[in-house]
Amino acid sequence: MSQLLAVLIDGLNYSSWLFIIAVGLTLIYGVMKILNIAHGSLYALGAYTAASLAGSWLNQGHSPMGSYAVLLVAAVLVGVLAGPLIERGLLRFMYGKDEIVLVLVTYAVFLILEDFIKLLWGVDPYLLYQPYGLLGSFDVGNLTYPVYNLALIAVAIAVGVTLTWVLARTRQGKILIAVIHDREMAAAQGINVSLVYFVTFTVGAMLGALGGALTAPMISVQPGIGAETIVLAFAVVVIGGLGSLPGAALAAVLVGLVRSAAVHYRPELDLFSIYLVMAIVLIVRPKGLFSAQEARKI
Amino acid sequence: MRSNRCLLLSVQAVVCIAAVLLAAVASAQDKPIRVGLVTFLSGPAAGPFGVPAKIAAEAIVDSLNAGKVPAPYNIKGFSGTSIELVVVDEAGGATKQVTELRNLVERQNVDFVIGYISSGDCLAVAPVAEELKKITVLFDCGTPRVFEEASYKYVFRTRSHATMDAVAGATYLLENRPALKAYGGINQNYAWGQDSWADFTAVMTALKPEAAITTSQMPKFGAGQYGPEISVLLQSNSDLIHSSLWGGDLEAFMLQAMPRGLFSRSQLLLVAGEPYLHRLAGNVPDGTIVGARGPNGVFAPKSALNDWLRAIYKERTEVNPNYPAYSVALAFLGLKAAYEKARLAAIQAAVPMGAAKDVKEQMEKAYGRPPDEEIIKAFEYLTFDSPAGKVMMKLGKGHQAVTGTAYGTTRTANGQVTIGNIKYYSLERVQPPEGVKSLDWIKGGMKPGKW
Amino acid sequence: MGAVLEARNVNKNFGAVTAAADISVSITSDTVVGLIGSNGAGKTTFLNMVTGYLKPSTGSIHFEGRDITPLPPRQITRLGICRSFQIPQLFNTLSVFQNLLVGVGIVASAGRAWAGRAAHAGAPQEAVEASLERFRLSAYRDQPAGMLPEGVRKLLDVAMAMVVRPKVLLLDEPTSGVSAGEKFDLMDMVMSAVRTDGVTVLFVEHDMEVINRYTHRVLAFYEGRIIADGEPEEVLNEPEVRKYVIGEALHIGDPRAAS
Amino acid sequence: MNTRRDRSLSILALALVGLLLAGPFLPRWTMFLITVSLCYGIVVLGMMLLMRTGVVSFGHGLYYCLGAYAAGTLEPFFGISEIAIMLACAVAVTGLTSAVLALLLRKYRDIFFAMLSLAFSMILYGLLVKTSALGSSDGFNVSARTFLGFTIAGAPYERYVVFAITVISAYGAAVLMQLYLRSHRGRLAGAIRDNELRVEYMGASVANTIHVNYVFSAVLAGLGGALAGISVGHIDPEMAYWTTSGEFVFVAILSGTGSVLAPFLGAMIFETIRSFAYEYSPNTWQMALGVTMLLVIMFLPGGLWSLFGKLRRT
Repeated sequence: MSQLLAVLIDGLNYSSWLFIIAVGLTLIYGVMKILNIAHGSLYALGAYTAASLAGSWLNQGHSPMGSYAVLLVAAVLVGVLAGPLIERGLLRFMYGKDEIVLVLVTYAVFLILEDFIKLLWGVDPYLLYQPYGLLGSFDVGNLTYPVYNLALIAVAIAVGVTLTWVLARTRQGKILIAVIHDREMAAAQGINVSLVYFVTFTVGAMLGALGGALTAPMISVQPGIGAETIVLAFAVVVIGGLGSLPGAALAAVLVGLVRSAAVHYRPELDLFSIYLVMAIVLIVRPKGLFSAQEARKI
Repeated sequence: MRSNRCLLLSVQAVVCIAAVLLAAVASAQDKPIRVGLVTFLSGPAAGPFGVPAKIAAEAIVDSLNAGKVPAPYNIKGFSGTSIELVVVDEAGGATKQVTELRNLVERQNVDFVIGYISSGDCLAVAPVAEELKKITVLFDCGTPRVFEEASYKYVFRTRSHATMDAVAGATYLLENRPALKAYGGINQNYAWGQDSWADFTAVMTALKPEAAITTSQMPKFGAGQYGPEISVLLQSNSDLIHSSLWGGDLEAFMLQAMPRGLFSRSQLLLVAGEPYLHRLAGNVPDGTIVGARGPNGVFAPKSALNDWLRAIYKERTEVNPNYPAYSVALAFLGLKAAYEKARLAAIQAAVPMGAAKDVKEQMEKAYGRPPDEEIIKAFEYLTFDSPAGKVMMKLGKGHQAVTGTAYGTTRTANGQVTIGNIKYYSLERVQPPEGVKSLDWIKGGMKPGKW
Repeated sequence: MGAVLEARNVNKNFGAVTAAADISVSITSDTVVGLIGSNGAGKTTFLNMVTGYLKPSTGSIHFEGRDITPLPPRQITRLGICRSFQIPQLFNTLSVFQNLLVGVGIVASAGRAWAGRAAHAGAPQEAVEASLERFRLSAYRDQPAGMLPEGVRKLLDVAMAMVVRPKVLLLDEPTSGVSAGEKFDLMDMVMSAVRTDGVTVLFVEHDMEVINRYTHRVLAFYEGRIIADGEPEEVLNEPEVRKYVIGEALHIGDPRAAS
Repeated sequence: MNTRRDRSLSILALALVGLLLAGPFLPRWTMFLITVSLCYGIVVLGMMLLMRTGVVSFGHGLYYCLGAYAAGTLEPFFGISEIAIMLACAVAVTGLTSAVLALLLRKYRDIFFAMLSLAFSMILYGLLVKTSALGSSDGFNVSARTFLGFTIAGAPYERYVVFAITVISAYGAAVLMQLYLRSHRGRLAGAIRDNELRVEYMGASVANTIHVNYVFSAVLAGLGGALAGISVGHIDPEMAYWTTSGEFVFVAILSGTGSVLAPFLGAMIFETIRSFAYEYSPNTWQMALGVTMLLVIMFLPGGLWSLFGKLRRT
């Protein structure tokens, strides 16, 4: 029983992380139909910025609790700097190209940013461990968990709920849905599609950076974390159904639980559990868990 | 009379040849020896391994070229010829590395290659180095397979292979904790992690068969998130957790395991933990057993060479050299020793008995680079001094180095992690002798061989 | 003359919407049938069911006595039923020539699997050239289909349906998007091509003048039902048809009214 | 149009003869660079066919790796180190595997096709990394000792023989592809990419065509992988990792799908750029690749091949 509970908690911890890294990706895809590989770099940028900003914050002897605010600031900073730069500077010239070509455009951005990060931060790992333990820990059965994990779950839920609320209840959300549904029609009705893209990409970038910033205290920030993360985020988004918010949430939970169960019961499957889940889900539901109905062609 | 004329003739001939050689070689002497250095400059292995090795190599080359290395390495460069580095990124996989080795040798015309941290790359490039007939010193990869599965003429490895990490680790553990009942492991799911765990369990099974294995966690390389693994380890009631994690993965694991109290339940053995201790201060529990994959880093015996390496490395980085820095030092010094030994031998063979002293001196100055054949002959079964003590090229038909190794236990005081209770293991105890495969030797009870 | 195409008690529902309600109709070969009805009356649904794109909820469709209800479009095509589309379905990056060659090529490589009358005497290229000639598409021969003007696209779409020489040809609004003056040209081209081969033609059309001029028989659809079936003059004058399909304002002879 | 097609074949023949004759006089690193590029080119040729069909696989590393392992494991397990048998085995294994997987994949399009194929390749990667008998992530060295019975291992012309085998295989693959693309079935590729519905309505099975094209491209990937394994002398699971597959897509887009020559040219340029970028900017070679990619996408949407089209027109 206690093991089952552990599977559940470990799984949900992992799910919350997966959701945070995947939600920006699915948002961008949903609106712009771009599967953004550079999301991995934004994650890495968020992690590096957070680690170095919060690191110097703590080194200067500021309040340790303030480091959480610094993490968020880092995410916002990366979002508003890198997001517009990529969208205005590059992507807007590419709209209308094939989806696969757009994937490769973002892959090129990813490659460029990888080296950019290396030039800026070097190859030495950055360690920012203080915020992880600072909130204390709690016991479940014979296991101890840091409160930070709970906080991550809370953030994941908050992000999910906020986005759902914005989409469903606000005017901006309705505009977004109009654009998602039919870009040309939305443009014809006077919606500034270009602005919508701009905002969406910036928010998506911010979410990617947020994932990195919040992960920074749990890991050693090192070259290559973006590449590792982007494949996971891809898998989650595809399993959930591209562009679907609830899909991403459900997929994150599914993948998180499966991985946790694999580690607990069948450690040898851990290496490809996520790909097994992806293959099985796609075989059963070819367009992922939540997929938009396609309009009839003739 | 006749013999006198002969002598005269031959002296004249020698002088002529020497003059020609002098002219030819003077330019060769100006031309530095090009050494290709292949090490990770990007990817997760760059920070902990690749870049420290590169920094160390650059510092060593500068120091060699300035003739500032302690004896017996105080001759400038290699036999007076300065050294020039050509650095190549090891990232990109084995296929890429084979291509790059060919480019390095045939396009960049390097004279020697020192390189390779990844065992996969070592396995892949060794036959190519052989085909290209280019002396290649593998400096940091650990898999015993390189010389156990094949034998090479042009390929050398100046560090011990990884078997000793497991043997010494388990021995050290049982010496300090004879009552150990159960142990588990967390290792990366790729060759290094799998081999480390397989070797360790094999040694443990041989030394203490009644100790139970609780769990073997194999997260993927670069996983970064170890929540479920830590839960399993927490619940496994292991006295000890064996881990060969390194770099960012090790640091992430430690960060995540520490607040969850894993180390108050289980002792930790980090096969390759030594380089990270200064970074992990505050996140390493006391009593953690750590190794440095040889008598490197804090385990390096006190010597002038060791002081030298520490000094030149610290000058550039402000931290102590880690084991890849030591490994690269071993490669340069080993190659230098072989080169100079070969040159000496070649001069002795070339200078006729009783030749006039000035001719001999001219010859010595003039004689350029010794042929590869001679360097290889000199390198095989060579014993040389290094910052990590004596290194002997005794395995793999004289191509694979052996050293002893050491393990110690951590203690944190005043925010600094120190290593105490250091124990050295001589090579007989931790290395299989020539001709015996590592795993067979372990299973056979690790009988000390004849060296 | 026997029925070449027959629908037996065909029903089709999309949720609460009835797109076909108990349609039973039998088409004899070598006739030209016009399908009329307002938008959403079920004409295209009927074509989609005949060609296997949609499966009837109940009922069956027979071709030359054989039940083709379960077959997918490509097999139905291979039996000799071809169609064109309301919105031209072309291979936009291929040239006009290539567009037609694809169809001929499929026939050529299918060999005996092709049950239609498609066995072309000459080489595929020649069949394509003949088709280009017939539909006056030669000027556009090497242009990518995506760059063609709308009327030419329509023409090409019809040409592609006919290049494999079907037994039954289904045309979904062949003259929509074609300028008023060219409508009859287009229909003349189509009809001259098929009439010599004795092809059965069903076409959806809003222009009653076109219907009147080219059809032998008219089916009038309303809310998924066939409310009238018979000779053109007869059907077009039925009060129900005038009310639901044509609209009272229509005066035959004014092509603008029916667009 | 006819003249253009014929020219493709004659350029190929010219390249074949040219490379075979020039081989012995090339510096060895150049010869090796060409060998590896051609192996890559064979794989990208298959990618090109898939792209022409309108689907993109982010998992062709699966066949690249599988072909290499099928060829490479013959020696350690069965003592066979005959290149012809190794290549045949690679072709057979990848052909069979892809024929089965295509049953699933042919129903998918767009990003789902890409991701499902990625999942399959990552599963193979995971399996291989877990298999210590095959050297786990380190892989193992491939030994190819004979070709058609003649021992080449250790001979001075060993590299040239491998080079020649690769050149001939690349030529064969390109000619086969050219003939296929000219065939009625091959022509369907572009039609499917443009409009699947119409293809079905013209009597051809989209699924079958994708199936056949997928198997064809998989076999080419397997062949390329086996040749790469033989010429490099080492294989490892990295060949199945998604970044390898990503590189194939990368090179395919870089090359353009305009001609069967394009993939080889693209692969050659890619390998050369990568090799020199490694040398001259070891810290920023990824950036160099990324910038090249962006420039090609922005200014040469038809890939590098479209440059030739432009040249011809002017």
